[in-house]
Amino acid sequence: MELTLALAIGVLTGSGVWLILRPRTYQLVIGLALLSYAVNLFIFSMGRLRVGAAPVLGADGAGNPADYADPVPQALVLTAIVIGFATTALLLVVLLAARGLTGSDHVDGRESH
Amino acid sequence: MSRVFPYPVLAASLVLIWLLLNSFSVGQFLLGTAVAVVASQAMAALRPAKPRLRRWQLIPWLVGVVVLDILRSNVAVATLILQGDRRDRVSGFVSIPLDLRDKTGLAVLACIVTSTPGTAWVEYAADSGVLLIHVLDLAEEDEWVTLIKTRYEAVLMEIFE
Amino acid sequence: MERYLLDLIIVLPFMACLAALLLPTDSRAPATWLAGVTTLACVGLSVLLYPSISGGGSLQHRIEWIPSLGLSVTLRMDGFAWIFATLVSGIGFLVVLYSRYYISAEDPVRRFYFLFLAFTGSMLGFVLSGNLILMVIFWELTSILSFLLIGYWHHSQAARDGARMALTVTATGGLALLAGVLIIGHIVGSYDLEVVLASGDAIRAHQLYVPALILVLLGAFTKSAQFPFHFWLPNAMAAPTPVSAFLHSATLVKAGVFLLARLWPVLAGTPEWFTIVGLAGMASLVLGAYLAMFQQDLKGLLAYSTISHLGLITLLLSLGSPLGAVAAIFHMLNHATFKASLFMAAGIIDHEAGTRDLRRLSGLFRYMPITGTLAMVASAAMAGVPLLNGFLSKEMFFAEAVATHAESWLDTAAPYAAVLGSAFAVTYSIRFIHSIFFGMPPKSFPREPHEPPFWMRFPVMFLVLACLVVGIVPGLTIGPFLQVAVSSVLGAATPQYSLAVWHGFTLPLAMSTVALVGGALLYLWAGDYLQRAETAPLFGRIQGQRVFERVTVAISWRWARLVEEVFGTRRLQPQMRLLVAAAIAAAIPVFASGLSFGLHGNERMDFAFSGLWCVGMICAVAAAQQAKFHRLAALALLGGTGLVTCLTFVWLSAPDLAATQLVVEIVTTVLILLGLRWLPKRSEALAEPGGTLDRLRRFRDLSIAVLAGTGMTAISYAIMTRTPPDTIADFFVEKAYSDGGGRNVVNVILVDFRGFDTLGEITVLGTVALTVFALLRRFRPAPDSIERPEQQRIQWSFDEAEPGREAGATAAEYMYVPAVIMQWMFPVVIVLAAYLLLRGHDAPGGGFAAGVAMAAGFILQYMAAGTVWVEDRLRILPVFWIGGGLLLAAFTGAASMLFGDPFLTSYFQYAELPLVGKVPLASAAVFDLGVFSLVVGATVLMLIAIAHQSIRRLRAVRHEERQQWN
Amino acid sequence: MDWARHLLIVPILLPLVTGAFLLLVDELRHTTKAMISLASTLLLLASDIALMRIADGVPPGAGAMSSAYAIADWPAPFAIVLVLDRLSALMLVLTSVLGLASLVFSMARWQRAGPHFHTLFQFLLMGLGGAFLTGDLFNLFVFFEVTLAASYALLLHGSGAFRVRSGLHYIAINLASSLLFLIGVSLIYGVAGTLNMADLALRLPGVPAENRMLLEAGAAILGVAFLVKAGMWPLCFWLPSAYLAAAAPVAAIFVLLTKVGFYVLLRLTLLIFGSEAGQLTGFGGIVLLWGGIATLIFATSGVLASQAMGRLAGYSVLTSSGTLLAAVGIGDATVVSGALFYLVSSSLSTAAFFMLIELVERAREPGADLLAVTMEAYGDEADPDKDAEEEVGVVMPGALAVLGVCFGCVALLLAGLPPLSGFVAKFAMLTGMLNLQGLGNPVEIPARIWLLVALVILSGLAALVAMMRTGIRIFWAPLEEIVPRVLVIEVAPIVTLLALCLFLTVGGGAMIRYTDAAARSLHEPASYIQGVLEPGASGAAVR
Amino acid sequence: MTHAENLPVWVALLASFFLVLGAGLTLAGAIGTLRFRSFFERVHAPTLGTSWGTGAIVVASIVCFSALGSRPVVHELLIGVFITVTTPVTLMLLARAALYRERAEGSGAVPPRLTLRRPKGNALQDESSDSDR
Amino acid sequence: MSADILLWSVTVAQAMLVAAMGCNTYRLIRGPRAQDRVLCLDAMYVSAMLLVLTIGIRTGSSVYFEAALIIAVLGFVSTVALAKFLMRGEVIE
Ligand code: NA
Ligand code: NA
Repeated sequence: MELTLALAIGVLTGSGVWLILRPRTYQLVIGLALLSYAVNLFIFSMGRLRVGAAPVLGADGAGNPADYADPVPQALVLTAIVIGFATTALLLVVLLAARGLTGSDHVDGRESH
Repeated sequence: MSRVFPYPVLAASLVLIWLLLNSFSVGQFLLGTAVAVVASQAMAALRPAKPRLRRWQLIPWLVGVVVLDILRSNVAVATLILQGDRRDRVSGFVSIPLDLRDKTGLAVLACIVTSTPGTAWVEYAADSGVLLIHVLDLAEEDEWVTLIKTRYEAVLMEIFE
Repeated sequence: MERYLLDLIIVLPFMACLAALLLPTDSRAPATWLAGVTTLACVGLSVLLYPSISGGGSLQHRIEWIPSLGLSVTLRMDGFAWIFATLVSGIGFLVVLYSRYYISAEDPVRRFYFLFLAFTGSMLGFVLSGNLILMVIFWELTSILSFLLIGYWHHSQAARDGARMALTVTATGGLALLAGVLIIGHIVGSYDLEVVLASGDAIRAHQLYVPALILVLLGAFTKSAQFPFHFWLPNAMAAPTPVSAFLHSATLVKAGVFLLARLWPVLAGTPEWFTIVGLAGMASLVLGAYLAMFQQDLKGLLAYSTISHLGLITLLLSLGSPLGAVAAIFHMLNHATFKASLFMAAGIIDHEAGTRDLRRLSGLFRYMPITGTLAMVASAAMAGVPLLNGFLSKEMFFAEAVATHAESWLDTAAPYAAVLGSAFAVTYSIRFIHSIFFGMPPKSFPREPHEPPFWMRFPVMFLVLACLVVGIVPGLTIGPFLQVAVSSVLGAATPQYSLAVWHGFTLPLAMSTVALVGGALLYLWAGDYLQRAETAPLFGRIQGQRVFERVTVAISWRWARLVEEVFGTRRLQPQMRLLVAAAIAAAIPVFASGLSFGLHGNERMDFAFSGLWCVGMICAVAAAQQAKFHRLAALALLGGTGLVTCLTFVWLSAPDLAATQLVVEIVTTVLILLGLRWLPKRSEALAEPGGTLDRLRRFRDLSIAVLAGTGMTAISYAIMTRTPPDTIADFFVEKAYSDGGGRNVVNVILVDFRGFDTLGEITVLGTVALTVFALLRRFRPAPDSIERPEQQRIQWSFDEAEPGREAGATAAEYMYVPAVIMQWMFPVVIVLAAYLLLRGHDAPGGGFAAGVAMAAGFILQYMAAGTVWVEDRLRILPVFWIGGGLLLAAFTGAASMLFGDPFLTSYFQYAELPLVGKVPLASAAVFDLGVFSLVVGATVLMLIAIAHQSIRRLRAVRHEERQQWN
Repeated sequence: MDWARHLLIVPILLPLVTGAFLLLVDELRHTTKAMISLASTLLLLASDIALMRIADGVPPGAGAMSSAYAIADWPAPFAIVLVLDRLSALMLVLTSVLGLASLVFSMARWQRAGPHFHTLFQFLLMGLGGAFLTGDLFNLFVFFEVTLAASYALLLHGSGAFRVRSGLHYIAINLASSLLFLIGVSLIYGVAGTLNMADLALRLPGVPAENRMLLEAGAAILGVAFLVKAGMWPLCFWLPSAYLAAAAPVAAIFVLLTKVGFYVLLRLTLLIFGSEAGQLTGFGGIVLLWGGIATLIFATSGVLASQAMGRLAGYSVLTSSGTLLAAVGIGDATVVSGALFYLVSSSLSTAAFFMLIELVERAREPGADLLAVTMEAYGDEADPDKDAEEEVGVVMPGALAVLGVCFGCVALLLAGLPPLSGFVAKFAMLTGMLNLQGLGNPVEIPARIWLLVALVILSGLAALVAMMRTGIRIFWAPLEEIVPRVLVIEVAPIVTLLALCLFLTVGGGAMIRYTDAAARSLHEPASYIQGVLEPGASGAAVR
Repeated sequence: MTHAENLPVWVALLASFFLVLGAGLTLAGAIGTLRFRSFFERVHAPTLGTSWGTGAIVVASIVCFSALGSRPVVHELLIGVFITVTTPVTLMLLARAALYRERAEGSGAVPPRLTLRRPKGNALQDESSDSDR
Repeated sequence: MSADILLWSVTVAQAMLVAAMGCNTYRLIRGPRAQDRVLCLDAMYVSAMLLVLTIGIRTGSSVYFEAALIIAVLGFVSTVALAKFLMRGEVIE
């Protein structure tokens, strides 16, 4: 399981990095989206993996840390998701504006080579 | 009353949903009612076409029929997929002139047709009221037309018109 | 008491220059009076202070400034400083008097006097400062002010260039001086002049002596226009003559040699000093004099002569002998007097005859006999004619030149150089006089020359008189003051010397005679040639300023641009590449040291999970590969990856993450689709030809990507397989319910334990939404995406083609049935949102997921029925949702401060309601409500702002149509 | 109850509330919004100064007051703490001063160039305040994001092709570096199990050897993220264009963004990887030093090579980044103290420069002021910002002279020439570098420090040459003088900032005493850690 | 699976049956998307999953949790309902979009709009194996 | 006993559902047409929701219900948007 997730993180990172090194703004957006998946999973993995141990306490509310997955990385990921969503939206709109103003969808606003 | 609950049926079902989601308790009932009021107010703001349920007692029957039909065609399509393509199977479009005009009724019909494996709602001409569906296993074409018209459309027209 | 008078000498000029600002722009008389009185007052003050230093002691006033850095405002007046202070303020006064007539009313008089007074103040500060850093400060100030004074007539190109060159050279020197002083401070451990002067041996012995020396000398040589930094001075002659008379004779250029003399006890006496200083001095002496002969510009001639005379002083100081120092100091004063008077005379001539060109000037004596006489006497002093002050110091110079100090060729060359230099001096002095005042009567002057007003001539007269008196009875006049000055510099080493005019028939006398006669003969022989010479032979080719210009342009422009282009970029991809590379590099140590994997929880192997991620990875790679030409496909594949991510969260016990990721997923897809409408299709046809270089680039990027991926895999695997440390999480799990009042620990963290993060996070979301909104208000679609999308145009044409069907019916018909269901889902979505919001504290959900869900509900309506339809039914004011939500969250947090608890402290308790039972009431829930409100507002604002572009586009199109109609 | 202890939250809460409230005020009521924003910023300045006095231990009684503030009243390593010490207080005051200046400047025109200017501006202030105060790594990330989000908004404020293109680069790079930030923080959490800086510093020595490498990797990745913000070569190429593109008041406040990166690097290297971190001592110092040197070289050549004044100013921001980074790299208290002085001085002067540039540009081509605002405004009849051109306020008499003087002052400040604070700052740093043990007890000086000294001096020279070239071209060369329409409220902030520089020179002693104390306390992490983890003991210990 | 220890066996069997049935139908549908040759045939496949695929698994879940909590837990029904209500929207829109794209490209594989004006319905054979490429 | 039965069946079910997602992925990538991709994305959502339910059964906890519910109620929003984009080239008119 750990190995699977680690590989997944690696592949997502790889694809994302490949895309953010491309010249098209849309590729940039998709790349950053993929990267933020990878990073979210990475943060999440920092709390180690638990199956069937969701940090939601029982009716009595008594919490024995050993029985639950680490909630802190989950909280961090939640924040990261929100911020990632916001920034994706922003980048998208900026690339639309750039497309409109420069007439090109190259990240530099003009075709190189 | 009707200003608080512009759509009583809707409100009722919303409360039901709420109770299902949480738990059947007085507190949740009150809370659910409050939520339902807000939700149906929001709905009212959209001013949708208000459906009139004339013969709602037919609904359970319809549901039963549909569930069984769906189950049957599930099996049919599943076998059709799993045993591979028979060469003689032909699929195709069938156009059905509908008399049902009520939007809600049409919506329900759409749900039935779509949820039934083997038939797909493709196009409905609002002006002529003709419905175009795609049928996966087009053995006897008229059979489909009658099926839709008699088995579903008639009931729906009874319920909604 | 004296200490405050000392301060006053410096404070006065600066006060006055501030006062000058208050005067009206074109107020000549008051400004002159102000400046005159100030300078005179400074003279008076230094006269008053003479008694307190005449004993050979020094007067100090120390005001702490930055003690920890050894920087204090220490004013220190000893004999040397005193005589310079007097000289500066005295000549300053004369220059004021002179410029009263020289500066015309058209010029910005106020600015002139402002700068003049500021300069005087800085110069006085320089000579009087008792702290090396303070000295440097005033030094730089003089450079800056001289820049402004030289550029006073900045409408002329010459003035601008001259000023720029002067500042560049002198400021560079100043920075070098600063470095030198810092090193001295490092050696001595203090910047205090007294301390530094006391620790000469330590400095000379230190390994950093040579660098310090070189840096200090750089400062001195640039300032005093010593070879090879002499070239700026002639170009500075574009300055108004009073400025030249003040700066380029008595003050600014003297600062360098003053510094050399000041630090003479500390730095002098070593072979390095002897060689470097000697070379520079000798070169300047001879070269300056030589070039002076060939000048056709009156002031140019004087400028080169100044270089030569300063070279003489430098050479004297280089010798390292006390007597040499005496001579140097003496010549500083003498040169100041005659050169100032000569500049002023030159100014008068320029003023009267309207030109400074020696070739056009001639026979002026009949028009201005008095000025002529004065000029003659002054230039005689410059040439070193007996009975004038110049003669005395030059005799001393010759005496020193003859005497041997250190066995080196410099030593043997010194006498010859001295004679040669003075011979040239004689020549150019004669030429100066002869070609201006004698020869044929003037042919064409711009205007008829005549004697200037008395008060304009007065300063010249006064100075010439000084030359005479000192030259005839030195012992009675300058003697005692010189003694004080010299002893204050040399201290115990002060030698015996006599200021007599007549020492008998000595070698120096012979040398003077040779120089005088030789110079005269040279003029007789080559006078006409000099008159016609365009440039000086031999050295005419080497033109300092041209070299300077070339070097500056090369360094400060070409090289700089080269560096910027080679080591920088303005394109995004290289920057991204560097960023990733940096991150990889940062992680290298881990792998270098060998990364070990643990065994924690590694026994589990779930095939379904692996299969799931096979799907996820394939989607990711495919998305990466499709993103260029098949945007929609890439988007769908991205959705696939996101879905798998959500499932992972579910699988690995993070239901909140799953819920949130899901709603975000959905909204993001819609968002990007909304954007895609404004990004016209890319067809494979546009693919740029993939050359070998291109393929290499792609390979490089691919390997970077693979490297990054591998690194992340390794690190995350290493962490996951290690046993976790004891984390702060345990606390949260234990306290979540008992103290936080919630069962969903993650949610309790978000709204309570770390609610502060959430507050910041929603601020980010709100900010971004506002940004998107602002940006789209100014949105201008690309020309190729202004018109309706292709599909709509085709469907439009279909409708028109079909009889009895109005155009645009397809659109309506398309959503005819689906819209019904989409509308009926609206209240359901609202219920869902309410559920997620209210259950959040105990079950997965929370304000954020609820908010996005709610927003999705709104978007659904927009998709079903279109913007116009929705907006005349629902008035959503997203900005208010944002503002209200933020305020609600912030105030919920702040409320706790009313109870004296820190910000965001949460309260909860169970209220007992009739027939309802226990109802949990937590302030955190209100906070979450704020979050909800903001998220709804922000999400709706972003999506609808994009959606509105279609309407705006339509409006724009209609606008254009209207344009075409009329 | 004492309200004083809640003072720590004010720099974050006040701008937040103001910004949020301004959203409820109608967009067309510019004046109202401006006045509210202005009042709030003034209040912010006041409270920041109060905080500075507390941090500095005046009035003496206040020493007892806790300078660590546990948000939501949870015990220290678990909760998010705000920590006040001399350094953070200094940065806060600097923030509010620059904020006030650029706010006043923007009231003449820029506030109308796009919607919600004041809200976004307040959020920027909030983000900066949070970044300077927080004692929690992830919370630091959040406030970085707040700052960045607001900065994106303000950078794009007014739209226009160049602005959008540079904005795209700026955003893309900062998004990537934010991801690095996340990776770093989570990695540190995964190894050390905490997010609180003080707690982390405490746990570090106990980290088992086989995990230390991972921890270092996390820290290094974090460092890359900060270096992007601080603008270290070769991660700094986005900066000049971005600053050139930004509207004048925005660029002025942006000057602080690089300083945030520097602040965090300083804080973390000295706290976490400082003396108490066992093997990790002096982590990355060499990288910072050489990176700073490289930045300095690049920035210096950039300063010389730039024609547009905005780019010149951008490169001088880089110059100061390079200097500061190298100073952190050396890390000795004397140097750091000088560096802090330099930070203040250079921030004030570059901010003044950015605002000055716009006014000067007006003098060069008339109507530039209108262009600046309605640059490439969308030519739609529904353009909401048609009224943007019309200006409010009194026109400045004798504008050109005033601008000339200001320009001269800026030139002196950038070149580090006397009499303004630029010189004092440079002198303080150089003295620090040459006398690491303090003046009077000389120690051997390594070659790299000599190199740095030389570069610092040369960069000053380069600035002088470039500024002289520009100044002559603008103020001396033109034959007919175009007197620009310059408003008093545009000149006032510039003059104020320059006056502050003068004040810094005169009051250099006091300032250096303060920075010395700040630097010394940075070198004693123990007191910081104690102040955070047991605030009861003595909050005053956090200095 | 500790929680399932004390489940009656028949409950376990019932739940398992529905689980496998639902998953099987869904898989069958997915295979259908691979097998069918034209889009309009593929449209039918997913409905296996959305109809009884979902239904069966929902039932399984209901059975399981009711047994675990020893009380009727029926909120999973909502999932079935909502899926049934929402899927048609997607498929309708998608099918029609495909229809129009075909028409726009003038492929004969789909009936022209005129067929919808005819009073009486009739079938149009669809020979296109994969003509809509 | 019953635990084993349930575990076994859940594992099989999960394997089948993942396999289903795999099939969908094939069309998601291969297409051939955009509508095929969208169709399969929608199918994937459903399979994912069912997978969530199975996980719920497996862990015997109801905390995963919300995720499934969200897919059921809102899952179609994105596919609707995609479909509309295909049809009209514009999601919101
Ligand atoms: Na169907
Ligand atoms: Na002549």
